[in-house]
Amino acid sequence: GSGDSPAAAPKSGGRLRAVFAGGGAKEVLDPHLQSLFVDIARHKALYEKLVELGPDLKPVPRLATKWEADAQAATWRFTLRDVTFHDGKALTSQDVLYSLARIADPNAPERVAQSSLAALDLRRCKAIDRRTVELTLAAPNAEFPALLAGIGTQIVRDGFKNPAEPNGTGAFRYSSFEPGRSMVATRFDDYWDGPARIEELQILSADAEARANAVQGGQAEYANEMTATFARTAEAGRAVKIVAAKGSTTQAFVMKVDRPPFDNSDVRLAFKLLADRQRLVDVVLAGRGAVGNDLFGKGFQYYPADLPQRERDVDQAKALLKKAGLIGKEVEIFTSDASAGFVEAATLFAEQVAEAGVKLKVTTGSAQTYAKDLLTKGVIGSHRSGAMPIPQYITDRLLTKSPFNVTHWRRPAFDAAFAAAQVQTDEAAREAKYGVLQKTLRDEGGILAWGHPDFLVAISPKLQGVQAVPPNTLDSGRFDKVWLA
Amino acid sequence: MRSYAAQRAVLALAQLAVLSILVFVLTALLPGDAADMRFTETLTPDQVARLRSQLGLDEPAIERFTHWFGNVLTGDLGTSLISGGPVADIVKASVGATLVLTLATLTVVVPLAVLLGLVMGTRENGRLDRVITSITLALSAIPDFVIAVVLITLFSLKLGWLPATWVGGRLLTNPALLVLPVAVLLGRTVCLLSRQVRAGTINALNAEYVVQARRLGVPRRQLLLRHVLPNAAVPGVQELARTGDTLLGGVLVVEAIFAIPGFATALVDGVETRDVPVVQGLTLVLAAAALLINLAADLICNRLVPRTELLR
Amino acid sequence: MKPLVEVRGLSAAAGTAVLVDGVDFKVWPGQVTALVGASGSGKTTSALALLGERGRGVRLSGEVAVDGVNLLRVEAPGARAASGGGVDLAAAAAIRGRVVAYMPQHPGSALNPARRIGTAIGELSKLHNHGVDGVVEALRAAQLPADRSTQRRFPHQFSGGQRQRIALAQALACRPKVLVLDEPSTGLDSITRLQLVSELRELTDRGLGILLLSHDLDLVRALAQDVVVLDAGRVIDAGGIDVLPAATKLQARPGTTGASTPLLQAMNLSAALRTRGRDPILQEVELAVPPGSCVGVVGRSGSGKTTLARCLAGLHERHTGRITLSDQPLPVLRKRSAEQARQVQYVWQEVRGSFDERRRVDDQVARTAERLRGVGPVEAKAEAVATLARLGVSAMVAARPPSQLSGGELQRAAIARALLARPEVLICDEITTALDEHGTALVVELLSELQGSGMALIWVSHDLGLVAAVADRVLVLEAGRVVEVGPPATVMAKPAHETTERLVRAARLGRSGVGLPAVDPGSRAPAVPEAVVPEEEPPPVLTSCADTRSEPQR
Amino acid sequence: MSAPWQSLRARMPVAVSAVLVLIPLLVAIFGPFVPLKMKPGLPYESGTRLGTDGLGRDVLQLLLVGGRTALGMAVGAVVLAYLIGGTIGLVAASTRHRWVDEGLIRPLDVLLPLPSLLVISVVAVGWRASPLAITLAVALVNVPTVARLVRAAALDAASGPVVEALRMQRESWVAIQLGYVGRSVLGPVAADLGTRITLAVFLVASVNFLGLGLSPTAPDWAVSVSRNREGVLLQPWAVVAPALMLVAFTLGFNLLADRLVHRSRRTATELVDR
Ligand SMILES: Nc1ncnc2c1ncn2[C@@H]1O[C@H](COP(=O)(O)OP(=O)(O)OP(=O)(O)O)[C@@H](O)[C@H]1O
Ligand SMILES: Nc1ncnc2c1ncn2[C@@H]1O[C@H](COP(=O)(O)OP(=O)(O)OP(=O)(O)O)[C@@H](O)[C@H]1O
Ligand SMILES: [Mg+2]
Ligand SMILES: [Mg+2]
Ligand code: NI
Repeated sequence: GSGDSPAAAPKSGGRLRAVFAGGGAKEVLDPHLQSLFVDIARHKALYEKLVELGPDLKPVPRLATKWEADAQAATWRFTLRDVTFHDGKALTSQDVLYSLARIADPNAPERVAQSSLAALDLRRCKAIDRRTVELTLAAPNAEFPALLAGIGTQIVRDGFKNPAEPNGTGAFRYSSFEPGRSMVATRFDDYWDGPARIEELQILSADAEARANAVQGGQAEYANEMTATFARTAEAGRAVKIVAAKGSTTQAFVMKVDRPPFDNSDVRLAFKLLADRQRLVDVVLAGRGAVGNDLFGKGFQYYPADLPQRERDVDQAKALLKKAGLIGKEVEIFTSDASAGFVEAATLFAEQVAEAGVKLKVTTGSAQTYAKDLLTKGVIGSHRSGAMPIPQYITDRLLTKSPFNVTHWRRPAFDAAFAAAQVQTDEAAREAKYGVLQKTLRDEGGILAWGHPDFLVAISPKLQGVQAVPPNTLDSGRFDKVWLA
Repeated sequence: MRSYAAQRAVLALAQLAVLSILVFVLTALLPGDAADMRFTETLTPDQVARLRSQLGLDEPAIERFTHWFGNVLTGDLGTSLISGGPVADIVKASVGATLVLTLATLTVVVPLAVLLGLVMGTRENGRLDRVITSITLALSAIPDFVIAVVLITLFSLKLGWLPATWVGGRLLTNPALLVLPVAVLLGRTVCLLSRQVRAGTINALNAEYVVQARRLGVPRRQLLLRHVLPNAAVPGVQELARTGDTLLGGVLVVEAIFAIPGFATALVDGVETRDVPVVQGLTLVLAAAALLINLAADLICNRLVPRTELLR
Repeated sequence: MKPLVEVRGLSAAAGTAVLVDGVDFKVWPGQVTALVGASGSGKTTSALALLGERGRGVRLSGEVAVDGVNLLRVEAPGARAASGGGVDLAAAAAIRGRVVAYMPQHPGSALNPARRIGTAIGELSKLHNHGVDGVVEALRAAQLPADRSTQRRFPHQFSGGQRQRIALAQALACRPKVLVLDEPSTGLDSITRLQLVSELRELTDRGLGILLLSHDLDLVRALAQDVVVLDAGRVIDAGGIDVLPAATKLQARPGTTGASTPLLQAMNLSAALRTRGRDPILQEVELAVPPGSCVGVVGRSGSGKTTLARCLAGLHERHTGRITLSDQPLPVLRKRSAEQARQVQYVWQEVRGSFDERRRVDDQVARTAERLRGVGPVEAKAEAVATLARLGVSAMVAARPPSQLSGGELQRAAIARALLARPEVLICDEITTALDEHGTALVVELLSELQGSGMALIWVSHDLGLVAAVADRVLVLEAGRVVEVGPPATVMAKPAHETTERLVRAARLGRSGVGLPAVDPGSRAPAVPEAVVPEEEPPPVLTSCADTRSEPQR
Repeated sequence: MSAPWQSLRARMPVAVSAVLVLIPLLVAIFGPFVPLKMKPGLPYESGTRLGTDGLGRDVLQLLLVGGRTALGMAVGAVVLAYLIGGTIGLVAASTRHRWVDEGLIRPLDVLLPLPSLLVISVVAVGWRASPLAITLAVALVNVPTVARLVRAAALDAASGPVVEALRMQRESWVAIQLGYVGRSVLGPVAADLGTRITLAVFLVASVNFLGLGLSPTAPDWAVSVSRNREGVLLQPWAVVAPALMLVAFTLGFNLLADRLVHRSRRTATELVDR
């Protein structure tokens, strides 16, 4: 990563222009609506959450200095930091309660954290004092702090109504915003974590090619989400530096475990055995990533690193497929160019599967509706997931009631075991239980996670202090600690 | 003349009305709606369903259209399904950049094309004609994005003379932003136009009246400027009106490459996000512009060569 | 007096072909020199040499002295060909417009549609007269109104005749010393032609020298002092107008008043340009054509002759009234049966336009027999070749595409194309305009023969003499209405209508003893006392198309 | 100069343009049949032949396979546009019923201001990666212009005396349309075809470039250019080779069309003094 020149003393001042993938009119200023990296970065500059995620996706204190739960993990007490909003008012418990209520507002279904914080029983939440707040859960959950670190959980001022007039506790003060173009913010001198070094922050939107040109042409100092090819080209020159967060997201094929032929666990295993993961990583990720072991979140908290790496075994796969009577048959793989590398990976995987005598036909669907379509359509499809804590991933995708259960993995026993782990307040015990669940998933589940691409950021050599961390964590897209040399 | 203008105006209004129905049907044919577009890893199906009813997307299509149409008649283009802001604002915000880009391109293209066309036309099949023809043809045969990549690599990344993108730039403070996008758009338009002017010039040069003017001793310069050019310009102007659409296709590519927050990008974004009111609004404005341009072209042609037929 | 133009030993060659061979002529101030000769004899080629202009690949040699300057370069024999084709470009550029002004054969198309006539004439006037604006003067000289509103109009806002005069005004605005006029009378009706003659007379009176190229011998007789007769590029005769052949006299036919039942009949026929009778161009025409007879249709240009013919042929659909063939209603062409289509055939005024540029002429002619009479291709071709041969067009010529035929040949091919249908009624629209005497005779001969076997003819022409000689009845049209009908002899001798009278009188242009009317042609009062015609004898009327001794070269 | 040399010089431009068109055309047609298998390598290797592309595929092999869609879609769209638009134009021009003409042309007038960009993006978004859908869309946006062009050209021919004469001879409608009107329209059509094909090639290429068209793994030339342009500095051939094919085709085609149009028109420039 970068920031590896500790000799240079941090300098103050200057303007930082950071370019992110744009979302056009979709871009918003309301911190509770965000879904794009660019929104997250903008909101991170202006607002803060109670809890953030560390580089291993483990909750770390932010506006809450500490928290403790009761034995059932049902009632949580958060102690707030002594900070002020941009308008000079101090942060109070009331602000936290207002923010949570605003997120949960049933009349605003687009508030993103609504479902992850659904367990919160707002009527029983209360302010203990100005700086202590007690939050009660309808369903006990030992991972609750991580949920408060999720997307769209920023703390706003009590009575905050107009998103066009942002007022947060973040390191930068809002000055202007044009959706699809830019947001400009200036240093907030009273920031509790020490004022930012840069004077002005511009967070701009542009697509991949424009980001590359901007950072290479000196029109931006920071470019988010770069491609491996760009990294390879850029590293040959001296104009930009690449900051790579190792294996921070997950690329997978997902098989629906309730549909033939993947309702047969032999077939699922056979497909897992057929994937030439190294080649997929080498070609689709241009070598910038780690091979996957059919599990989400390599390197994150609770990841069972002791499980053996699955290796390619065409002969065994053939035997399994023969048993299932699938040799010579055709299976359709549903993909789309909704995300970079989907179609490429599917095409390449089809070639690998063909070696075992099964034809995998690549079908490309509409990019915009792909996320929704994948839930219902096809038997095997392309899938990627951003960085999030492993328990949250399981909650979202692998339980009977999960809203994004793309593999149709619905097992009451699994649900029950997971629920039991969730109320376990002892972290080590919880980790052990998660380990068992993940082993089951790796062996029987429908997820064929073949790789974990690096998250690549291009920066101008002038820019110092950028951390190589996965997205959605505290230090990603964070600009109050960086400086321009 | 007046009745002609009135006729055109009525026709144009009818066209716009039919067009908006067409656009509505087209967008309705697309899979998914604006609410679906929010379905990512963050909004659950339940949230999406509530959002849909809040946006009124569960109403029948006919109802939505009549509602929208009624509003348009009162001058209200509606609100975006995605950002919630007024469509008029989105149109206004995106029109500017594209307009500047197009106008800048045309200010370079038109004189250049006329000059090249005249030079080629007067030297039909001469060496100069062939050289210019080959160069413009070759230029126009290279895809926009290839030209863009080459220009950016050379002038921005290698030489550092010109900004490579509009990201973070302001046109008002940095007019140099226009140079590369215009250069990219230039090639094909100049080729198309100059070829029309060339053809017009050749036709005019062979016309009996030019031959006769020469016989009556009109000198060459005067001949070209006063006799040949107005007649040669007619196909050029008509082509120019037609070029608008072609140009827009190029503008989209240019907008994408240079990160210009313009019209074409907004349109494609609107389609991708199924933001029907925005697509409708943008198309309406665009179609109105196209109709105006065509009308203007007809009138200009009629002014240049009065006997050009107005209707048909 | 010194000649303005002196051409000596002018030759023009294209490759090995010699187009013009050693031509000499002079143009004197205040006088008219005429170049006459058959089509393709080299008139235009010679005249254009006065401007230093030449066709593609043509080389000029000899001496063309204009205003004392030789436009042609004298080259040593065997020297390498210079780029100008023998022309001294600088010298030529210096005399164009200023000394010699040329008016081409179809002056209408020589006007720039994009420019107001005042501007266009003004430009030329200033160019050649050091900035002096002579627009008004030029327009007056060309007998056009010279007010501002006229000057601000565009060429398309004038009638064909006016356009011709605008072109003349343009040439005059240059104030040249020599005016070259190439076939100025083609397609003019006799009255307009007469006006032209008086305009030209006035110009020569002011000292202008004119070179007139024409096949219209009456026009030449009326104007020229010197005549040069060309044939195949060579001067075969030169001198005064007496070198011209004597005017042929055609006798007007007494005509028939026979009350036999008409074959083709039109009743209360009206036609319009637009739907629902708006812009009428033909009104309440009555016409009856008995079998074996010939009806001549005459009238001023734009009076509706072609429209009438096209209505009968079924080509002009916007008409009302009744048209019958053998008492059966005759619908428009689209709805005619094959038999009806065969029975009524039409020969176009614009012959060249009615042939497909891409197919051989004989093939196109033969198709009529194939499609309308079901004759096999081979016989049809033979028949086509035979008919063309009778009209004087050789099989070799007919095997070419239309662009390689002269106007006269093509006109005859069009007649053959119609005749191959063995029609009952043949409608001819100005079918002899491009023909010389010999060709006209061949056509008339064949048509009267067919008439004898029962074919009816409708003959549209501005050539009163010819119509009088071939028709049984003559119909005079004026502004879309029939103003006079009668046997030719009566119509020619005792014109009942004023228009007829003016047409007849004007047609006697160039006849000895007929002076030129010193009149405003627009005035209604007849101003020529000599025009009083003996009552008894049908007046001999000259054909306006009478020409030379040799066949066209093609 | 000797005569053979002169005639060779005169034919040079035609020969050059023909070669320019033929190379991509032949590659597009016969390329897929060339047996040429190479083991896939790593992305952007510049080994033997033309190296590999971003997916480690052999560029030469892609080149051979990728012409079909690149040229096929554009040429197909233009052919289709001419089939539909041309027929509409011919019928509208030759009909004697005003209402038929109006009924055919007015609806197209409505379509004319419809931005082709919108149609294409709608089709591309709705029926992603379907070559047929894109071809149809590109054809569709071209239909109104083609119809108007053909109609105008045909109207010129159809209203002239030649057609009247042919009808006087009772030639059949089809014979008149194909034998005369159609042929008269060929001149303007040839002139139009050059630019229209170029524009169609670019429209298709732009759509692919913007990620709206074919699947990103398709071996299509335009897709290759757009996909591999990122790695152009690593392995230029993956971009340059397919781009050259496209350029050669459009350039050659335009030059050829130019010659054809030139041939079919008689020139009188000799009157212009140089
Ligand atoms: N560029 C040329 N190349 C070859 N032959 C030519 C060329 N121009 C004219 N001719 C031929 O030269 C001859 C004379 O042509 P010219 O136009 O002078 O005839 P003309 O007497 O004016 O005939 P018309 O009465 O038909 O106008 C014709 O046979 C013609 O075919
Ligand atoms: N398409 C048209 N548009 C406008 N006016 C027309 C058209 N066709 C004919 N006319 C007008 O109709 C009138 C009759 O035309 P027509 O062709 O029948 O005359 P004509 O007697 O044959 O004349 P000419 O002797 O010059 O051939 C003319 O005044 C002419 O200007
Ligand atoms: Mg002549
Ligand atoms: Mg007529
Ligand atoms: Ni005559």
